[in-house]
This record gives sequence, C-alpha cells and structure tokens, in this order.
Amino acid sequence: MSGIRTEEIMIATIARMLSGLSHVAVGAASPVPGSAALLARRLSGGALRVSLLGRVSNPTFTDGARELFDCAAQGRIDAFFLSGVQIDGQANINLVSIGDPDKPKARFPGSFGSAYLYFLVPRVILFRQDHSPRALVPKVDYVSAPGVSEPNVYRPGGPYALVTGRCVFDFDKDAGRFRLGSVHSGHTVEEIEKETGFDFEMPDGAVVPETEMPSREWIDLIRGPVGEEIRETYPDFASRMFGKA
Amino acid sequence: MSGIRTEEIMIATIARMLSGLSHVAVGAASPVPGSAALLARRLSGGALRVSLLGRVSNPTFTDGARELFDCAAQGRIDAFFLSGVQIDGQANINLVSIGDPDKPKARFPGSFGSAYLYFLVPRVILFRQDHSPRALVPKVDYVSAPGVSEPNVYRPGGPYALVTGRCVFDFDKDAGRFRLGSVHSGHTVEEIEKETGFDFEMPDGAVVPETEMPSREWIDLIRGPVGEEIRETYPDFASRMFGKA
Amino acid sequence: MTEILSSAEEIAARIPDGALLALPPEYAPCSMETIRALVRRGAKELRLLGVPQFGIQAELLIGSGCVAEVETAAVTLGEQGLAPRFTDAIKQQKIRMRDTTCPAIHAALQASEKGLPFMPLRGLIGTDILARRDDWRLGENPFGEDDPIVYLPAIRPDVALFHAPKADRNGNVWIGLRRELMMMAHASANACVTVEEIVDGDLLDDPQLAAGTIPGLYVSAIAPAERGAWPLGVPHLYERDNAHLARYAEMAKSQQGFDAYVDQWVNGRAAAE
Amino acid sequence: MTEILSSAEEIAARIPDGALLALPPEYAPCSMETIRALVRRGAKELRLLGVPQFGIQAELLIGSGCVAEVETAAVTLGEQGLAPRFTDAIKQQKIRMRDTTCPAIHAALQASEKGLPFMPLRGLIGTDILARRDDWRLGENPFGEDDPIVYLPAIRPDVALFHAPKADRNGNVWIGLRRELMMMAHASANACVTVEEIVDGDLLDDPQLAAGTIPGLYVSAIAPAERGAWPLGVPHLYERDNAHLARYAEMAKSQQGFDAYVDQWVNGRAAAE
Repeated sequence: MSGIRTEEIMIATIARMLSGLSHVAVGAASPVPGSAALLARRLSGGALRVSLLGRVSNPTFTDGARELFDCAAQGRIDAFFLSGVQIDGQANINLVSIGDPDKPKARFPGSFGSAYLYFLVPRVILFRQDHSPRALVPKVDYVSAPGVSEPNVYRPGGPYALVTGRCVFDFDKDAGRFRLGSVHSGHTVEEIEKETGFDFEMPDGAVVPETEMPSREWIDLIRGPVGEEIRETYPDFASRMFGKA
Repeated sequence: MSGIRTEEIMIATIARMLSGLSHVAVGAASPVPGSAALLARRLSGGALRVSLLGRVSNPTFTDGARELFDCAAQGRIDAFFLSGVQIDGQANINLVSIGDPDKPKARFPGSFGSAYLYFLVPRVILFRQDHSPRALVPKVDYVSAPGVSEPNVYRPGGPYALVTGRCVFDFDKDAGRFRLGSVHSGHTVEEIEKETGFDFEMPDGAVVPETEMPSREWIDLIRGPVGEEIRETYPDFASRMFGKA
Repeated sequence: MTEILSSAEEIAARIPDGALLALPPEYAPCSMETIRALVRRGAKELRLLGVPQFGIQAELLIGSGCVAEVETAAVTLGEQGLAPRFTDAIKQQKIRMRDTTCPAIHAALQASEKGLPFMPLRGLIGTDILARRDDWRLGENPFGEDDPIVYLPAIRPDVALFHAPKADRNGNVWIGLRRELMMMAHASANACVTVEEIVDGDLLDDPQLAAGTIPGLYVSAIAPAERGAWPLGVPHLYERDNAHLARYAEMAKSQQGFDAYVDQWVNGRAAAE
Repeated sequence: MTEILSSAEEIAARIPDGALLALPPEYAPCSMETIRALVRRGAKELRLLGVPQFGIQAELLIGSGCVAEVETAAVTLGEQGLAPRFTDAIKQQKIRMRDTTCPAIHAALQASEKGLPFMPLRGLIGTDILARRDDWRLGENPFGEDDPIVYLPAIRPDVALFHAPKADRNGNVWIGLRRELMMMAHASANACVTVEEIVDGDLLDDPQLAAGTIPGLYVSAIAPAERGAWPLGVPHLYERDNAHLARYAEMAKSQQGFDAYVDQWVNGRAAAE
C-alpha cells in the first residue's frame, strides 16, 4: 500500500486514541484531528459523538458557542485536540507569539479555548505535523496553556499524547514529561532526538516500536466518506488531501 | 358611574404609576397589577412593553425563566409588583409564614422572586387588597424581601408605593417608611388609621386627597379589552370580575 | 445514548428513591404521568427541587409520602389557591423545607451547567431566606469595595424530569421557548423526559426546530405519554385543566380527601388503562 | 423601540468612534456590510471585542486604522492563513492587544447579561494570559479549601453588531442556533443588526421561530442588507466565499495591497451601487 501520507498516519494514530470514548470535540484549525474523530466515529458504529466546531450540518450544541466550554466543564467531553506554534517538554503550549509578546518576532492567532479546555478535558491530544526544534522547544515563549499544574489547582484534564509528523509521544503525568511512544515508518529514533528541542524519556523496552500503519480499510474510509465529511468544514484541506469535490 | 369595584380602583391607580415607563414585568399571582399594566400599555399607545409571567401568547422573553431576572438586573425593567401576607411599615414583605417558620401557624406559597427583584427593579409597587391590621403589621414574621437596605448593599431598586383596597401609601425612601398618599372614595383617614397595623406619615397638606377614580373610558377599557387580555393568564379572576368568556 | 422507553412507568423506574429530582413549574410542561407513576410505585425520600416553583406535581408526591425535602421558591395552585398537602406537611413538619428565591435556583443550576462550584447573586441580603440558609455564603465582590454579595453553591440534580411536545429517536427533545428545561437538562446528571410524540428524522437537521431543541447528549431516557402533562397544560397543544385543579384543591383539603383523589385519578386511571 | 433603518450605512452611524464594539466570529453571521461602512466613514479608536474570535471583520477595521484596542481569543483567516493586518499591527505596536480565551469572553458577557459585577472561571491558572491581565483577579472558591479560581469582571459592550437571516418590524431578530448573538445582545447597551430580509408579522407569534429569536427589547436598530455577511456566510443561506478570502489574504500581505483591496472592495463596491 504505497502513497500513505503523513497526515493519514496521524489521522489513524489519533483515531486509535479515541477508541471506546463517548464524546470528542474538535476545535478551530484542526482538520487532522477532525478527520481522526470522524474516522473513529465510523469505526465505533456511530457510538462516538463528534462535535466539530464550525460545522453547520449535524450540530451537537444548541445553546451557543459557550456550550462547548460548559459541556467540557461538566465532564461530558472525553477528548479534545490542541496544537501550538511551540510545544515544550512539559507539554506547555504557545499559540500566541515568539519573543517578547509586547513586541513579538512573530505573532500567531491566539490561544482560542486552550487556556480552559486543557484543564478540563481528560484526554487532550496534542498534534503538530512539523516536528522540528523550532516547534518542539525546551521552553515556550508564551504559555497559552500549561501542561501541568500545582496539585491544588482544579484540573481534571490535561495532555495525553503528542502526535507529530515523525512520531508519537505519550505524556507521563507523574513525571510531567513526554515519553517516546512510537516512531512512524521511515523515521528513526536518532532523527527524533535531533529534531526535538526538548528532552524526553525513552520507552521501557529496548526497541522503540514503529507506529501502526493504517490498514487498507482505514485508508479507504479516510479518503472516502471521512474526506467528504471533513470537506464541509475544511474545504482547502480536503482538496489538498483528497482532491477536488 | 356606579358599581366601580375596588379592584378597578386599584387597577387604575397602579396604571397611573406606570405612565411614561418603557417596560414593566408582572409576576405570579398578580391579576390586579397585570390588568393595570395591560391598561397602561393601551393608554401608552403600545409604547409600554408588558412582560406577563405565565402568558403563552406574545412572549417577551426567549431565553427561559431566568431571563426576567437577568433583564431586571440589567436595568431593563422599570416596574414590578409584589404583595405579602404581611407588609410592615418599613415595606418589608412576608410571603412565607406566620409564627415560627419551622413550625408555622400558617404557611403560604413562598417568596418567589421577591428576594431579588425588590432589590433591582427601580419602581416596585406593593399591592394588597385586604387592608387590615392582620395584613399591614408593625413587623413581619419573616422577611422575604426587605424594604430598605444598608447603604453599602447594591440596591438600585425598592418600594415605590403600596396600593390597598382602602388607600394608597407612597414610600418615602429617605425616611424608610410609608406616607399616606390618597384615600379611596368611601373610605376615611380614621378608618385607615384603625385598619393599619404600622405607623405611617401623613401628607404635608391639611387635607388627605381622595384617590382619583377611573374615568368612564378607563372602566370601559378595563372591562373590555384589558379584561379579555388578562383572561388568558387569570381565567378565574377574569370570570369573577368581568363575567364568563 | 438516550434510552427510548415505552411508558412513563419505565421513566419512573429510572428515578431512584432518595434522588434529588428537579421539576419544572406548572406552566413549563411537567411530566405528570411520571409523577403519578412515582406515586403508584410508592417512591420514597425524594428531594424535590422546584425550578423555580411548584404546584400539583409536588402536591401529589408530598401528599403520598414520597418526599423528604423540598427546595423551591414557592408552592401554589395558582388561581385554585394554596397547596393544601404542602401546607399541611410543613405545619406537621413532615418534610424539610429550604425556602429560596427563583433566581437563586436558576443561578445554582447555571453553576452546575457551567461546571462551576458556585455563582454569585445580587439581592438576598437582609432576607430571612439568606439568614436560614447555612449552605450559602455572604462574601465580597472582588472588584468592589465593601460590596457584599451572596455566593450560592452549584446544584446538580440526580434527575431532571419534564414533559415536552416531541422528541426524535436520537434523544433530541424539542422544548421551544421553555429553555429552563434545557438548563435543567444541562445541569443534571440525568434528564428523563416524556413527550407527546416521538417523531421520525432528526430534530437537529431542521434549523428552525434545532433552535429550540435539547440535544440527545443530555437526555438519558425518553418515553411517549400522550397528554402526559394533564391536568397541567402544554403551550400551544392543550391548556391547564382548571376545573380539575379546582376539584383537586377541594378534595386535598384533608388527607382523606387527597387519598380519595389518588385512588380515583392516580391509581384508578392506571387501572382503567 | 427598535429603529428600523434603511441601510448598513445608517447602522454604522449608530456606532460612535471610540465605542467598545462586540462582533461575532466569522461563522456566526457578521455584518460585513456595516464593517465596510465603518471603514468608509473612517471610524476611529474603536475597541473591538471578539466573541470569541476574529477574522476578516477585524482585519478590515485594523488595516484601515479604525482600531485602538482588540480583546479576543484569536484572529485568523482560517484555512486562508494568518491575519496579515492584525499581525502587522501587533508587531508595529499600532494596537493595544488583550489576549484572552474563548470561555473568558463568554463568561464576562454572561456576567453583563446577568447584571453581575463578575463571573468565576476555571482554567487559566499558570497561563501567560492570566499573568498579563491586570483587570482579572485570582481568588478563592468560597466553598473550597485552598482552591484558587479566577474572577473576571463583566464586559458590557457599547454596541453589539451582527448580521442575521431575518427580523420583523417590532425589532425581533431570528438567529436560530447562533445563540452567542443573543448573549451579545443581552450583554450590550445597544444591539445593531443587519438582516437579509425584514419580514411581515411578529416572529414571536410563531412558537418555532420564537425559540430562536432575540426580542426587540434588546435591539436598538435594524436595517436590511442583502448578502450583508459577504464574503462570510450565513448558515443555510450562503457560504463563506473562500476564493475571495484567499484573494484578500494574498493582497493584504502588504499595507499597499490591503489599501488596494479596500479601494476595490470597500470603497469601490459602494461607488458601484
């Protein structure tokens, strides 16, 4: 099975992390997790509820934009997805700026709901296709949302894993840092070490596993019905990945 | 013009107090103020907005039962109406019980929204047809809502007047007590003094005015279209006052 | 996933004894058919939350000995007068009563809806309501100076029970303007709903209906119950049966009369069906 | 009483320079026709509040020098990329920026909606958002022990501006599922709304439509503006014009290119009409 794209490996990897959950929500600028959630719903036979921000058809919420946040705070959302222009080894994420925030070298859109949802959703999956020392840094320049909190801070939620274009890191809540989980086909541990700006732990066994590749059946789902479904919300992404509608 | 009922005098008196306002709300168990508000709306040529709790047609609110309270707190409601099983000379009202609340001699429905709206609506008009020492007491047994508050308590609202079956008391905010405003036709100041359980101030002039009687035109409105309109919410009241539909 | 049940009896079975049970007022559709089923079952130790006030729905449960505690802003039969079984239970100290005010109920449920531990509320200061509530706190406005404000802890009911015009098989429930029902569903661990009819299709697919619909996400169980709010009404479908409520008010003046009412209209109706 | 105006130009005239102006995100209908009118007028010193995030609506105002301050959870053109005029303005320090997070905007507007001085909010602790907001307070949960929680002061915008599918002559505005628009209207001193059409009758008389309608009580002014959200969309009526937004994103990379865009699509469009 040739021609599997990195995005498709990420979609399949994230979808596996959603197995058995009841309700996942997908925020802004999240076509890869959105596709993963829609794939996971199909694999669940419809048991998984997917709330996709910005989608007009099949709305989940009927009480305005605040409902997503209220719903998360009630514990009714099992998983959410966040990215960062920088992500560091403590799973802090930065969605705001590089350099001094008052006179930044680079400015990005902003923190969206991260400063809230990262605290409240049990399984927050971080994603960032660009796996480079520029993206995965020792310490973020601006904390949009912290990876860990003091024990007295109310925090039922937090980071679960970080899925990049090269590998999967699991987040070790006790240690407060990432552990390499698996490396995507065609990539190596040495490459990961070189391209990652933060320190991380190695898995217990001697050999780092390879990330499971999506099956033929999954690829067909991703390129077929899932691709069509994500197109409503992310037409450019769908055209780039799966061709014009 | 014979056969004007006490309720009709109260309706007309309250309607006059609503002149020039933009929005009045009417709560539970308030057929007389409800009729007054509907009369005032007709007299305003429709400029007065009337929100009548429990009415199905012509809803004012579309965000659930809380909207009345939120709207009041925003300062968007100019007048509201409260009664009491007891009302005292400081305009404290009791809607709960007589005697020890844990083992009361008499129990009544409860405080409804009074403990909130009395603080927030600028012009709260108290009404109580039964003008007797049993109803108008020196000190209420239970404070559902206080007439006055300490200066540091947030309180843009409060009592404006008390309309009974015998007279009108104006509330003097500075003195924190009632002043006799006018006496209904057929009643006397001596009678008011005898039938009122609390002390009150007398008007500045030598003569206590008589409450203005509703005109023929007003009576026709009350018994005609206003009566029909109030029937939707208070069918028993409308039948008793204006005959069967 | 919402359970699609076949009767109000089955809905009642989802409401355990001892539950904190949130109910709408008389004028937002009340699932009277389920209330009667609870009476028939002999439910025990229910804690009732009025959102924000009660009428005959609480009367039937209180008079039948199903209730341990009531928190509400009021109990009344409206134009049919005082609520006799409630009044009697208070005087006889058969139930624990927590008096409150309408917006305090809404605020405490909104706190739960928002996953917050509390909400602030204006008003209340100087009332005996506040003086007698040891679960509330008088605090300060953190943005003011010497500006006291009341803090109310969130209320998370075990079950919100109500009636609605219609639902679909995905558990979506159309409530139209009665959005306090939506707040109740959001704020409660479970929402149990009877409906006039279960319709085909998905209510959320219609932009007009969707605007007045509680998503199935919040709805644990639904069941059909035609005229399930009777003797109360459903806006635009049928009106409150005032003659019946006057009859109830008359009969329920004594416990004996109330028991006769239950025999005829709660147990008897079921037997006749 | 709601003023019934004849154009977006007149709506813009109700938004004074210096106003705190609340705007919906790209996907809740945005009154782009009024945004263009504000640019044409040369509005000054506007303070923009994103409810909760911005796209081209803020870009046009920022790039045209109409804006003194922005409070929002994000500014982005979505799949068309970063917002170039916003990014440039931040780097050049032309605007004051108050970074926040979506639920903090909703909470602060809900405080205003409820007439409360503040609302508590979970999350935020340990973020640079909180560290850089001296108008927020880190306090304690009065029902907890050593349980810090953030308090946000209410935000009461001078004007909420948005677009909607329809309104009636009583000022009632149908918004369907987009209830953040209702919250904005409740929370603001004035709501100014353009609509695709002004319909006969009263929207509140229809129980289905009423469920998704903002009452005229909260609406200061309405005006018709057909396709008034373009190049953004209106759910179920027309879609976001992605090709146009890509063109904007390309042109707006430089101030010169942005000015050419404004000449053609903001000033030019008006001249052509």
